[in-house]
Amino acid sequence: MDFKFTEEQEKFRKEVRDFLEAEIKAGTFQPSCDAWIQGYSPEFTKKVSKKGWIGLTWPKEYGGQGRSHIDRLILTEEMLRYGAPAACHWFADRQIGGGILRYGSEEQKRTILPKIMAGEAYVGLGLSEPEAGSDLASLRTKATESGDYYIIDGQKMWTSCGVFMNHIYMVARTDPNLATPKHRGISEFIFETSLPGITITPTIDITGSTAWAEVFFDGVKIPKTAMIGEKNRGFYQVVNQLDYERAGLERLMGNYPLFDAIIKFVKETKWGNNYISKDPLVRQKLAQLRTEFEIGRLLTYRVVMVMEEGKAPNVEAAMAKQYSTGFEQHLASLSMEILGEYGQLMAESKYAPILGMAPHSFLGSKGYSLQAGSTEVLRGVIATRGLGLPA
Amino acid sequence: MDFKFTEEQEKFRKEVRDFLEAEIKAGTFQPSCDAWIQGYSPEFTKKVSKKGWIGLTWPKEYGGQGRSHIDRLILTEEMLRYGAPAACHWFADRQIGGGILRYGSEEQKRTILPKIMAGEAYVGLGLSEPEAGSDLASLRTKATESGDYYIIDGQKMWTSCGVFMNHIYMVARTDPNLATPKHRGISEFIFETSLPGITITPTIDITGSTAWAEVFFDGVKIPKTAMIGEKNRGFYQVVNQLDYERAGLERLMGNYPLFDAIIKFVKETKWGNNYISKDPLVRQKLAQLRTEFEIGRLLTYRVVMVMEEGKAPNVEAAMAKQYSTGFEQHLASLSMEILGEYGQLMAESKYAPILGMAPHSFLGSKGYSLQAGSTEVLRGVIATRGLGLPA
Amino acid sequence: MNFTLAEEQEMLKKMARDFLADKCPKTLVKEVQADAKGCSPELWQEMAGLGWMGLVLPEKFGGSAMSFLDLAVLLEEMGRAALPGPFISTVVTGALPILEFGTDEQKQKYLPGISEGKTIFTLALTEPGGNPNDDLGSISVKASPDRDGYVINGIKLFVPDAHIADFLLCFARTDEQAAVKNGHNGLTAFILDVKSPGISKAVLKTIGSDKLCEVVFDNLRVPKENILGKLNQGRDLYQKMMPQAAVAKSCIILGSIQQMLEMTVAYAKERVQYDKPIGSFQVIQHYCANMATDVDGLRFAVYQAAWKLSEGLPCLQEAAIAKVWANEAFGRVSTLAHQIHGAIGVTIDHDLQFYTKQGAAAALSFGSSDGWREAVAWEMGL
Amino acid sequence: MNFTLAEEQEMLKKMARDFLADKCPKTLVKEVQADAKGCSPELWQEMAGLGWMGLVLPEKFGGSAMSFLDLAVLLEEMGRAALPGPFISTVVTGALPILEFGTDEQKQKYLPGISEGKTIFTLALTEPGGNPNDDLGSISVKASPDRDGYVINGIKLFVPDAHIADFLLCFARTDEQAAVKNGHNGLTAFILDVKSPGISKAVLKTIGSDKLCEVVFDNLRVPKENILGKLNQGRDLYQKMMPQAAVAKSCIILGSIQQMLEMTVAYAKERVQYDKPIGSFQVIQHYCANMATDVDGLRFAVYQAAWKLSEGLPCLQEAAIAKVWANEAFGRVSTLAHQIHGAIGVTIDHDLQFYTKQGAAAALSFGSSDGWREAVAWEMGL
Repeated sequence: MDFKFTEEQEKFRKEVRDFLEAEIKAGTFQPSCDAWIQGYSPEFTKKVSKKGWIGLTWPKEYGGQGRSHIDRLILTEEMLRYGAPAACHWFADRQIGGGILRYGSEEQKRTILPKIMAGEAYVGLGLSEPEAGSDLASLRTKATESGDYYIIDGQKMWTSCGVFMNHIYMVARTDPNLATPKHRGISEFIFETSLPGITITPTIDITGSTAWAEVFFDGVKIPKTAMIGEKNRGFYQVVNQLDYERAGLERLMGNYPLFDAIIKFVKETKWGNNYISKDPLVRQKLAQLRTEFEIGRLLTYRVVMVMEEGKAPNVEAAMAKQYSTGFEQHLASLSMEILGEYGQLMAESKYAPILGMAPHSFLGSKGYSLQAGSTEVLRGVIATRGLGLPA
Repeated sequence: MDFKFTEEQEKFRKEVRDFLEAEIKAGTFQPSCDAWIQGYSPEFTKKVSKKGWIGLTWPKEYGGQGRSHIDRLILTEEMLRYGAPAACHWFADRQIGGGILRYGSEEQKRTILPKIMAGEAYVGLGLSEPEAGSDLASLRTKATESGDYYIIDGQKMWTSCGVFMNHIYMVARTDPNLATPKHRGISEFIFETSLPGITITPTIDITGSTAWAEVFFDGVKIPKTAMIGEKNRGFYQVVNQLDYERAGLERLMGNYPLFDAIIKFVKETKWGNNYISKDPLVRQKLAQLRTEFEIGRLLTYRVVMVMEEGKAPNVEAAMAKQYSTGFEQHLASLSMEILGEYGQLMAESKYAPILGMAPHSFLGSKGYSLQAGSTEVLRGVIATRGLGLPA
Repeated sequence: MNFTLAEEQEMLKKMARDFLADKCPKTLVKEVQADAKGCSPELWQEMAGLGWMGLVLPEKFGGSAMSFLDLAVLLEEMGRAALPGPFISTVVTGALPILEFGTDEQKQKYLPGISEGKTIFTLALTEPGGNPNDDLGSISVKASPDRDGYVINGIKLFVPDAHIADFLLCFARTDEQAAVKNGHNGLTAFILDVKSPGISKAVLKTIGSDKLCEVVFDNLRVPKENILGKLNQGRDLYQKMMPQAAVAKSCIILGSIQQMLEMTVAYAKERVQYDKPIGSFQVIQHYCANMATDVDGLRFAVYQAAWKLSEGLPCLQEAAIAKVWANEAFGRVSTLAHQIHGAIGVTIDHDLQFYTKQGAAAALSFGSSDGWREAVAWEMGL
Repeated sequence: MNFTLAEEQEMLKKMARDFLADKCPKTLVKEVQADAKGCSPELWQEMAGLGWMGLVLPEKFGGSAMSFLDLAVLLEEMGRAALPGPFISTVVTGALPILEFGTDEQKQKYLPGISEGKTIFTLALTEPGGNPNDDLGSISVKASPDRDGYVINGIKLFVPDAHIADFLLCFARTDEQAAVKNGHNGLTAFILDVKSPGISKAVLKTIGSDKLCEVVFDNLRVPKENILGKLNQGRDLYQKMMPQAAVAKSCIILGSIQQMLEMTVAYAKERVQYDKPIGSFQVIQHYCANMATDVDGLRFAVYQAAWKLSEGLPCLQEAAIAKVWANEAFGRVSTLAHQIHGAIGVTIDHDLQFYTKQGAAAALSFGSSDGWREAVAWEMGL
């Protein structure tokens, strides 16, 4: 056991921090919650690309840095800590690149990975459909063979990065006859969203933001080379990719800027004659959050250790994700509670403390335990795959 | 809506209180947790009988008082508040008498009810078996017909009142061919435990007490008149009786003496320079318990209102019971926490605060959410029968 | 002892539910929330026509002399409908204190207008930077004697609906000396006419789209006759009003979570995943059972407190318990409702969001859970 | 960054597990708990023979110079076996402070005996009626200078294993004046020989069957040389020791809940109700998943703190987090373990009860959750 980073790792962390602090100072961005999933900044993504920080762990032969998962952990931890607008490249860096490396053709690796690393391919994730949420295998969008092409028809919902993507990575049914069991007959595709027949409608969420989208496919003609991996085996591939989708610190630190801000606020603000931080109840609440956060950090670090051993982070990622999103929700609701009546004030309001982050995050965090595997699905994974209870 | 008791009801409450306080003063008993289920006192039961308080709600024609369920609520509330040793008559008063009134023969009513009301029949409940816990219908104890008799063979576990009962009320399989569905072919019986072939072995529970027992039946010959209600329909009868088993305040106030004692303790005790009750964290904890208690009280009162309307208290009892046992467990663990290191000290120990009730109840309360319908079974009842979700 | 509504209350409930279902659909709620007024004047007039504003007022003031318990029935339905507007402000923190503490002249002057839906009242209590668990002790808005009246200066915060109100019930400090010993002393409640010079208002932006305001007093003059209750005895009024306000908000939360429960159970029956309704999964069933337990528990707690208020019995403890449980039950129920609804429930187009936002706002209004728990502790003699 | 045990640690773990499975069956635990000594001398000697008491001591004192992290591995297994006896008392609150603060003479005098299993130490810190979140500040046991040494008077409480200990590490007040400013000043740690006249001990009865004692000092004389660390600087020793003690207890809890999880999962696979293993019910699955999450989370928290202790890094926050989480995780895991085991788990004959009791006792020892959360708050700069 060893709970410290190496000197090089610490150096790298400092490099990332210096970069981010300089960018904040330069006005490129302001730290905000959910910036990894909602923060659209081609400019920032280009800068991250120039640092070589997209595809950090990918093999050098494809232009990656061949660095460790721990380095990527450090990178993402700092991005999240500073609430940096990394959404343009986050998804591709996290799971699409890896998926292509694992299942893609040599040509796909040579063409798509460089675009991602250059910070030019913004890849959205087209998985959920109206009838296919937790039960992804119920998806109905179909890809019909037609010569050298597939014709895509159907609809996706909650496409992350949907409103600003220029590529979509999606799954569709390629063989309607292989519907039993229903997770057979599904394939994965990646293609540009500029193709005719694609309509993207932003989804307005409970906070008012429009980071997700509905995507409609109406006879969209894509070349067969857009398929990733094996035909009709897409579900098995995507299940593996989902492990990566839920493996990272974004499931713990999505609203970290709120945590930093509320601590600072109670230290610096007096209500009545006393600093808020001197209230024993406030102290207990924040210390409890700090404790819960630390547990989440350790559970998520463990996931990275598993990846570093070259294993797929299945049960460990499920455990970390369902725990950590619970923390994030607790952080948001306790922050509102600590702020009392001020907890109602949204960003734009006069008197709003900490930029209205608390109520905004209270609303936004409702989705955390649903995205990328609901808490219920993940507990099932822990119980059956982790503990061997009968499925 | 009306949240007050009538004058007569308040008068009755006062009468019960006066009686109990006088008994405490006279040294008949000391208030203690779980006395309704573990407090063996034939002397006390005789006194309660003399007051006419066993079978309070039963019809006058059978010697009961024909009084309301609200009167019985008041009676039990005070018994529980004062931690009175009522176990000898509690079970018969709560569910056996009612079961006999509902399903028994005229002769059974005329013979058994008077013995209960006289405080002479201590009736234990023989339901659970090693393979039949939540899944009661899996019971294996059998009653084989033989002329005018049934021969009982098998084993019961967790027989309440088991060590001091002189009667047992139990369920057994009367028709092995009616095993599909398995809740058919079961019948109910009541008989004296002095019959040959009955062996009673106390079960020592986690607290060291021996209020429950294993009961072994080895060719026990009972007359056919010992059967209550219809042959092979016993399961349907017992399900109804279970509603009464879980309907009362004993599911909320089983460890009420601890609640009273801890409040008194923190008010009267200084640690360091301050009364414990002045610690903001202690105040919050006790106020939270008070709040939770009040909710449980209201949920349980509602059950009685339902009974008062002449309905079986099914979903309402399930709701109150699973909620209230959660409160009792919370009370025990928060009390230990408030007492800190002193929370470890058991009754017999020097320095033990409040008679060691907190750690004793911490252990004892583990069983509360298992007895008389586990929390899981009860939530299922609420969901399917109460909310109409698909079974 | 009786836990069911009386026949007339059931009728009131049904009438309110039907009326609001018809007149206050979510399209209207959305519109009103987005609107600067935060209230539909037409709907307000119709409600007045039904006698809602005067529900608990004597007939001589245009009311129907019903009880706080009846009002609770109505408030629950308002919560269920997510009705926006200054109803609690006007009735609970306006009409009721006037009825209790007002002079005959004051009652005559203000109550009929409230009954008719012509007069909007609100409460100006909290101040910026005060101790949130001691609004009263934190008051620094000052009312200085001046000729026949007082001059008021200072800032109030979280004043609901001040931008459309006709009158503010405002707590101000009238005796600085008395406050040295105890900050709750030396306070007086004034009825302020918002048309007077020296008041400015700014609407804050809130999670529940309630129109809470900052109100600034700059040498506002108020005549002596506008004191409500006794000079320097504002605390009495506050102690009477706060439990009522807390119970009123708890009714709103009760209506919200009852509706969330019903929506969620309906959805769980209908939404199919893994080839069966999600409501047949045991975990979803237990979630729903827990929600139902919270809703029922809160219902009785709220109605118990409302009943005590109706009977004029002391009820600080019952009101505190109702509000603590309302806040806690809301947190749990809304979490489970969202968890069962899945992604569809976090879109702006789904009705669930109205209740999530309304409940969160109500939970943060009229006292925090910690503050009300402290009141329970006090009542326990701790 | 590496979250797995080193090979030697895995070996130590396996060896400890096998040894305790063999030598410390539940029959023995039960016997020892019922026995007045609360310790099996034979087992204690065997453990000494394996080098456990000297694990973290330098070789020159008969130890094997291993780390606190190694000790944590061993403690976790002790928790898993529900091993009774004065191990933490002797090693964590005896040997470690002597190693850190002792003079060469003191080390030479006490440590070899500990390594050999001949000497039992314990800690006399808490006093009756003190503030439970400030043991140190609450000390009123007084050590008054007297000729070449001190005379000690007063009462200590919750002294583990005092009835069989050879020496007590006792905190006493040596400078009343210094305490006026801060109760943590003017305290000194003494090594007391329990064979001295003037000590009496009484064993208390506890939920975990730990032998906690009341110890009364009546003019007990102790020579100056028995001061451990510096005169009036007892606080330094306390601040070093408490995180170690808290982490040690957290290791016990970790072992307890790991074992509870494994027992419960095994039972859920095997127990059939409604014609299927109860572990196939979704609610039971989620209970088990929650237990596993608590166990894993606690494991890393505990080992992180132990690692920091091993490295000599500041770790008040990590130790505090480990103990808070140990207490909380124990509460949740034991509740679920009992819920899944059903009635069988609340009999005295089922092994679950050993862990419920051991965990409850450990959660109440060496600081409450509230107290350690306050330490976290302090470390956060609140």
